Amino acid sequence: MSNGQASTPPPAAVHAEGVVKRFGPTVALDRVGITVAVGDSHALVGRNGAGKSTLVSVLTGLHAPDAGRVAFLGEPAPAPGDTAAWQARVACVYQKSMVVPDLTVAENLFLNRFERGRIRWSRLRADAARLLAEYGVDVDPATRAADLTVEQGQFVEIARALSFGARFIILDEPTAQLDAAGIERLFTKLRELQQQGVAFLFISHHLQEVYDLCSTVTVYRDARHILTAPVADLGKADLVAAMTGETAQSATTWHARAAVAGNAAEASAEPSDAAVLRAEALALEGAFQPIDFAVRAGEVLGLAGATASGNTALGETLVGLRRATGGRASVDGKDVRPGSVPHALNAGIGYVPEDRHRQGLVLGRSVAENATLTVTDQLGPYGTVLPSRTRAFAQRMIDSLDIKTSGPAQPVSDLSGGNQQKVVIARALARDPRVLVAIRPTAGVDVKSKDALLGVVRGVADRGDAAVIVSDELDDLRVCDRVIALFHGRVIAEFGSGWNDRDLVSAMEGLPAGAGGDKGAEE
Amino acid sequence: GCNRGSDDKAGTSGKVGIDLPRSDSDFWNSYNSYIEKGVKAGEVSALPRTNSQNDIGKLVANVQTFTDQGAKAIVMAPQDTGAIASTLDKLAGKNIPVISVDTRPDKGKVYMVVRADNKAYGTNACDYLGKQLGGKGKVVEFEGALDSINGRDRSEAFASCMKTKFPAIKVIALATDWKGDVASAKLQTTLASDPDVNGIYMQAGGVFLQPTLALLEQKHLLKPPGAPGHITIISNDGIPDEFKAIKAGQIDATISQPADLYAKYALYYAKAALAGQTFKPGPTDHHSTIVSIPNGLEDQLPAPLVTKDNVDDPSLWANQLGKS
Amino acid sequence: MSETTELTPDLAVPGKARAAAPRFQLSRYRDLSLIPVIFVLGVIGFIVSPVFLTSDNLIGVLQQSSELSLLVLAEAMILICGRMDLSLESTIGVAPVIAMWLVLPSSGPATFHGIGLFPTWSSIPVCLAVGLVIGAVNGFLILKLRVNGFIATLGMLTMLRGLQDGVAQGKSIVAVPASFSYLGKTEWMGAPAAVWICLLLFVIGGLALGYLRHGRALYAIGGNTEAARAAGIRVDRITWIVLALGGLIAAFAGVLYAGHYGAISATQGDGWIFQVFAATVIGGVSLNGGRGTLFGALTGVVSLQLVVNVTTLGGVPPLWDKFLYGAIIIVALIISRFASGEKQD
Amino acid sequence: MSETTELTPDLAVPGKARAAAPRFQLSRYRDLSLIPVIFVLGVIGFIVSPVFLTSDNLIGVLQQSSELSLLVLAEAMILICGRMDLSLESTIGVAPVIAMWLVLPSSGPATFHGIGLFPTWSSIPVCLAVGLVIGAVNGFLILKLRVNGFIATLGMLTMLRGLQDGVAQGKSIVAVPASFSYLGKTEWMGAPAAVWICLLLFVIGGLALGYLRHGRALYAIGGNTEAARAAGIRVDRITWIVLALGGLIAAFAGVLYAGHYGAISATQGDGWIFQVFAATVIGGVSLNGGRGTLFGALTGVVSLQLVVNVTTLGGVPPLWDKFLYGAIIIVALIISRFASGEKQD
Ligand SMILES: Nc1ncnc2c1ncn2[C@@H]1O[C@H](COP(=O)(O)OP(=O)(O)OP(=O)(O)O)[C@@H](O)[C@H]1O
Ligand SMILES: Nc1ncnc2c1ncn2[C@@H]1O[C@H](COP(=O)(O)OP(=O)(O)OP(=O)(O)O)[C@@H](O)[C@H]1O
Ligand SMILES: O[C@H]1[C@H](O)[C@H](O)OC[C@H]1O
Ligand SMILES: [Mg+2]
Ligand SMILES: [Mg+2]
Repeated sequence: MSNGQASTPPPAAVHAEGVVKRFGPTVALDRVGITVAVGDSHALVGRNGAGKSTLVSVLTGLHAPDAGRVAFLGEPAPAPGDTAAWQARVACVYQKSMVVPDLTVAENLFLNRFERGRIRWSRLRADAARLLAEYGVDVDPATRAADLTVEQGQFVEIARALSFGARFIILDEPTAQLDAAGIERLFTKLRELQQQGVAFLFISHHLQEVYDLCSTVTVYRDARHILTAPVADLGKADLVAAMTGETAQSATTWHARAAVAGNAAEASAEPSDAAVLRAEALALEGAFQPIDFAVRAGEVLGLAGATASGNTALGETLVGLRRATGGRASVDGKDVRPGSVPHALNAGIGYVPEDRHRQGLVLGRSVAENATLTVTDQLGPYGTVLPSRTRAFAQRMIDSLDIKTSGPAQPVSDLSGGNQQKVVIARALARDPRVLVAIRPTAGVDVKSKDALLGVVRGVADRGDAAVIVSDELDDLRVCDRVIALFHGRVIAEFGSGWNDRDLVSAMEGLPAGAGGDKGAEE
Repeated sequence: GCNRGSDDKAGTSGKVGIDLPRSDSDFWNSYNSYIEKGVKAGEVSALPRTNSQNDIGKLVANVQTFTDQGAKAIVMAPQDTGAIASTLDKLAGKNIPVISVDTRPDKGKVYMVVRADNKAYGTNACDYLGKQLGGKGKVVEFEGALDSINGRDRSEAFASCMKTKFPAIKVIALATDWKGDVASAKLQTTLASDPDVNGIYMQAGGVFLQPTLALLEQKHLLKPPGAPGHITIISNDGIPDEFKAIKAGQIDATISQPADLYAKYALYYAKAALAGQTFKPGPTDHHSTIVSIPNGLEDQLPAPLVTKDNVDDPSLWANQLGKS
Repeated sequence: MSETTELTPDLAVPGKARAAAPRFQLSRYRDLSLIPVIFVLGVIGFIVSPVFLTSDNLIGVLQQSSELSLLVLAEAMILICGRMDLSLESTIGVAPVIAMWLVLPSSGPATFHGIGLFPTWSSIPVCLAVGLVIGAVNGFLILKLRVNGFIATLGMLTMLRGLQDGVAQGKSIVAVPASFSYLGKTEWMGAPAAVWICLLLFVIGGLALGYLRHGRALYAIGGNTEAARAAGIRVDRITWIVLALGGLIAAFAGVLYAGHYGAISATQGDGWIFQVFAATVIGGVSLNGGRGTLFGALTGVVSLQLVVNVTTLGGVPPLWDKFLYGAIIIVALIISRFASGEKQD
Repeated sequence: MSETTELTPDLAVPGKARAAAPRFQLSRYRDLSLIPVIFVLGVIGFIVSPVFLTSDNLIGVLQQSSELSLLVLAEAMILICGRMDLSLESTIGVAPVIAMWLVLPSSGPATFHGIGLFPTWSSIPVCLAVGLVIGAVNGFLILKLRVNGFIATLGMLTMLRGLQDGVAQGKSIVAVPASFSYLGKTEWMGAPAAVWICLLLFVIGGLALGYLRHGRALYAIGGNTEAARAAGIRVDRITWIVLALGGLIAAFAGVLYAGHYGAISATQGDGWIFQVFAATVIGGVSLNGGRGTLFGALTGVVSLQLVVNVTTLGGVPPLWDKFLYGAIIIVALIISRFASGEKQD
């Protein structure tokens, strides 16, 4: 059923064909096309670096294609630079943050579409408050965008794009930064718009979302168009096969450990009793209450929690980015000096930060440099860093994590989002950590890579070390042997490996369910 | 400016390298044009002039290109009198005589210093003001840059003269960095706090004159000499605009720093040096005195006081500008 | 003036946002962080000399700030828009000189001769046009050739000063047309016209930046160029206009300067750019773009000029004057940093 | 020298990375983008004067660059690390003066009297220590008090120059100890010692930044401070060390200056900071941190000094000299921008 673009029935919301886009030697789009029918919800999927975001920038006029045509409702696309005309045809939530950090939320929402004449700020704020309320976003429109949480910022962008009243809307991984409740709110809104006949181009690495929301799906791979088909006709396995180019194996997202227990019988089967990482009454005022836990060798611990649960802060405290206000943490029985990343590193704690752009990567520098940032003391004698060893080390990382790059010397800024994330993970693994602390390690990562990355985390435990995953994504948490759920800074429940989605989700939302919950919320 | 192979026009006497110190002040621009005139008139044969823009590093670099190009004598006006020492040593080692204009290097051999006695500017200004004010009153002094030898000489001489001869005159010294707008701002403030100021000494008319006149005019304080409330003003430099102001009764006096003679005798001594002439301390044939200084000789050119009485004297350089 | 317009809306934060309110207000106070500094300087001035608080003295301070404040106005807009222009310090000198060259007759008693291409009465418009062209050239270098703005405008700074030296033969031009020097020296309602004009321009600029779509665009461009472009703002065009406008304002500062100091000085503006940056940044405008207000920048100029005023009144010995000036800038910076409660990066 | 060390590893890119090679090399050429400029200047120099290519002249150019190049070395490291220090131009003057004040006897025939706290032979170490302290104070302001680094070091620039004026009474100090002036005036192997020393320091610095763990850290810190911190780099400590080291290097430049010019000039370094930035940035170091090499910065200094040399040899009329200098900088900037093929932002 890949005739979506072959026949030419009534004019499509957008129709692109033969689009080519190169960045230097990289071909990001190689004669691809896409057709989104009026009122259709069209998913675009593909692995990291497949060219999805590049297509988005072509379809929204940010980049002029090197070749090819784009048409909206049968009319050729506006001239590059005629932004007003583009905006009348298409609205977009970009993968990259497009807020202006120093401006207020209200101003960001209405940027460049103020009423004529002078701007009436109080009215603008009122409008903004109304708009935000529609999405259940509880922020003051006068807040600076820089002070928003990642999730709030994402909703501001979504609200802005949807409020244009455009009949065609592009969403490039809008859910990557949202928790379950947020995604639900977003989907409710999108369905509402669908009913009004708005067309969507929806990009996500959560294939389930594609099935939940979309009717048609297009797959890109390596800058090429692979197929376009009704979602209903395409099984998940076939979809993954189309994306990866490998014939369908069972999609082995790291489902509950039980599923793989069969072959993981060795080291991991019997986690030794010796705790590798131990937290005793560890607390950070204003973020989380005193908490005790231990992670044994061979074990992966999940710290689940939605927005403001304190799980991120807990993760950052463990790795020394924040100084605990009480209690202590130890690795292999030795105390870790609080509030010092170098000490945490030397104690054997590796770290995958939450936001790769802020804390993960030095964008202007090469893949090799970024991947070896934590091991510069191991790349040569007497404090030297030898380029040959750096390259070799990085090349190993590139190979083992399957990072899509032209080589160790490529600046990370040129990689696609998912591949950038792999570089961050490479950096954390470089030191062979005794404990790996990963905060939302698969944000923005494609299915196959996600599999691989979680496999990597699992592998850390399987070779006899320990891992902690801080996340609210169920897929991430499936790798864990044990999950502790936090809510507003307190442990609300703890699960063994047999948890079911509903229980965990409701725990994260503050409702301790019966199954497996040893501790409930007291209030 | 292609000078390839343009050697040896001046025969045995050789070429002179002339560095001009700056091109952003009326005084120095006059000097520069007198030098050009002199060179065109064939006083000496010179390499293309360079300009060190008040930067001693540039001066040293320029001197090196002069010697690379085979200069046999060098004329300079080092605005920093300390940091030229090793350059002078080097030139002495190569037997290249140096004529220093306007400033006297602290160290290092010079063939001749051509300058007016800057200490005398300060003392003359003090004497004049003291007399005009009858030994009492309040005087504002615009000091030049603190790191300039000329500014320092003028400041020190003025201060010590005031202290010994006119102790009843209060001096308000203002640092200006040779900047007219800074001087104007500080004078404005001072006039607010001390409305009874009745004298001003500006160390360089070339920079301070117009801003001061503009401010006084705005404050309605430009009263002709003799009128009540007149502020007695004495300046240094002696540029044409100062003469105009004297004639108009806006300022009282200036000290004519002889830009023409600076240029004339710079070239004169350069020529003499090439010819191997030597000089001795004592009076000269041009109404000046050569004095002995530790590192050479100094021809102290006269720097006459100019008032309403002699402002039309045709021998003053500012009155010759534009003629001939 | 723009102070109140900036503040009132913020005080009217709806009850809903209680939690965020304190933080938010602090970050807004950034623009007011020099108020305590000005207050401290005022107290010191008052202690040092009873003259300090006289209107004569304070008006004097404003007048002395006027030309600098215009460069600060221009630089603040350019910085907010995420660019910088060092050449303003030369534009203030070269634009009037070129204007004189274009309007003054080619012969006559004056020491400076032009080519008399335009009538004398047009000297101010011609001067402004020259400034505009200079700003546009900066824009061309930065936006079309995409060379580094810092170095390009630094090169322009040197080149334009050299052009002034060359055209004016290194001389100050004293005989300027009366129409040219009028604005810089006349008084309106008991204060120099220049002071009124500067205040007016700051108010207009402040309102434009605060309440007009194109004014707000500067903040968006400086804060996140890509987001601005995605929001449909014509980034390059607006940036170019701002740079050209900056040149025009600097040229106008040159007009005021010539009237104020009675001549187009050969060193007019020389070395000012540091002061311009100091005033702008100390006043809360970010060097990285997207942040700050004209009101803040204005408090920056006034603070700097007050320091000069207070040290002059205090009779600081000339040899230690510069030391004290530098020390006070650092102290002021520290006060304003702790007053605003924000780290400055 | 650092040229080859920077280049060889890149040429040895393993076969795998073929596809990216062109792009990769282009971005690396950024550090070499001044080579065509230097070449063009060389050709012009040769046409203009037969003296240009004499070793005397070329060694002269290097010697004249030596003190400036050290400030550029210091500033390049600081910029790569994401900070800036304007006060270097005053440190080069004030550090030697304070050292003299500390070591020279309190009486005697010389015009400048100190307090004789340390023995005379220790004048160089004392001077370096003073530079270190100044750099550390900058670090304190920027890293501990978290005030804006541009303004803080601008304040320091003014304050330190004022301190020099105050301590030295505005005079140049001519009678410096022989040990102090030795390095700046002696010759080794036919070239001034200062030239050898500067080259050596650039090579050491280049190697450290390229091949030492702590040197590499500067790029990470300047490129993304938070990422560097999360990767376990002690950001504040290293930044502080770099700032202090910058002060020390500037003080050392002051030592060379004193020997080179035969005195500690009262205006030593005055106004150099623009040149320092021009050389550094034109040489490919980013003002935003994380990018550039010392070799590039060195080509920046040499280019600027060659422009001066060529215009001097060419006998440009003094009044147009500055104009030409500025114009050439802009042209050089444009050439280097198109030679590297990269937009500069
Ligand atoms: N500005 C750029 N400069 C150079 N290369 C780029 C640029 N933008 C994208 N690329 C390259 O183009 C290719 C496609 O990137 P794109 O961002 O479109 O991928 P994507 O499908 O959106 O991936 P992801 O799922 O990770 O977001 C990648 O190889 C990327 O490295
Ligand atoms: N150092 C701190 N001091 C005071 N409050 C803090 C600190 N760190 C975090 N908080 C607050 O504690 C709460 C929990 O923060 P945390 O970052 O852990 O949330 P989170 O669950 O990870 O949210 P998200 O999913 O949006 O990242 C937040 O309200 C945050 O503002
Ligand atoms: O040295 C000074 C010169 O004598 C003149 O007075 O102008 C200012 C200074 O350059
Ligand atoms: Mg993408
Ligand atoms: Mg979280």
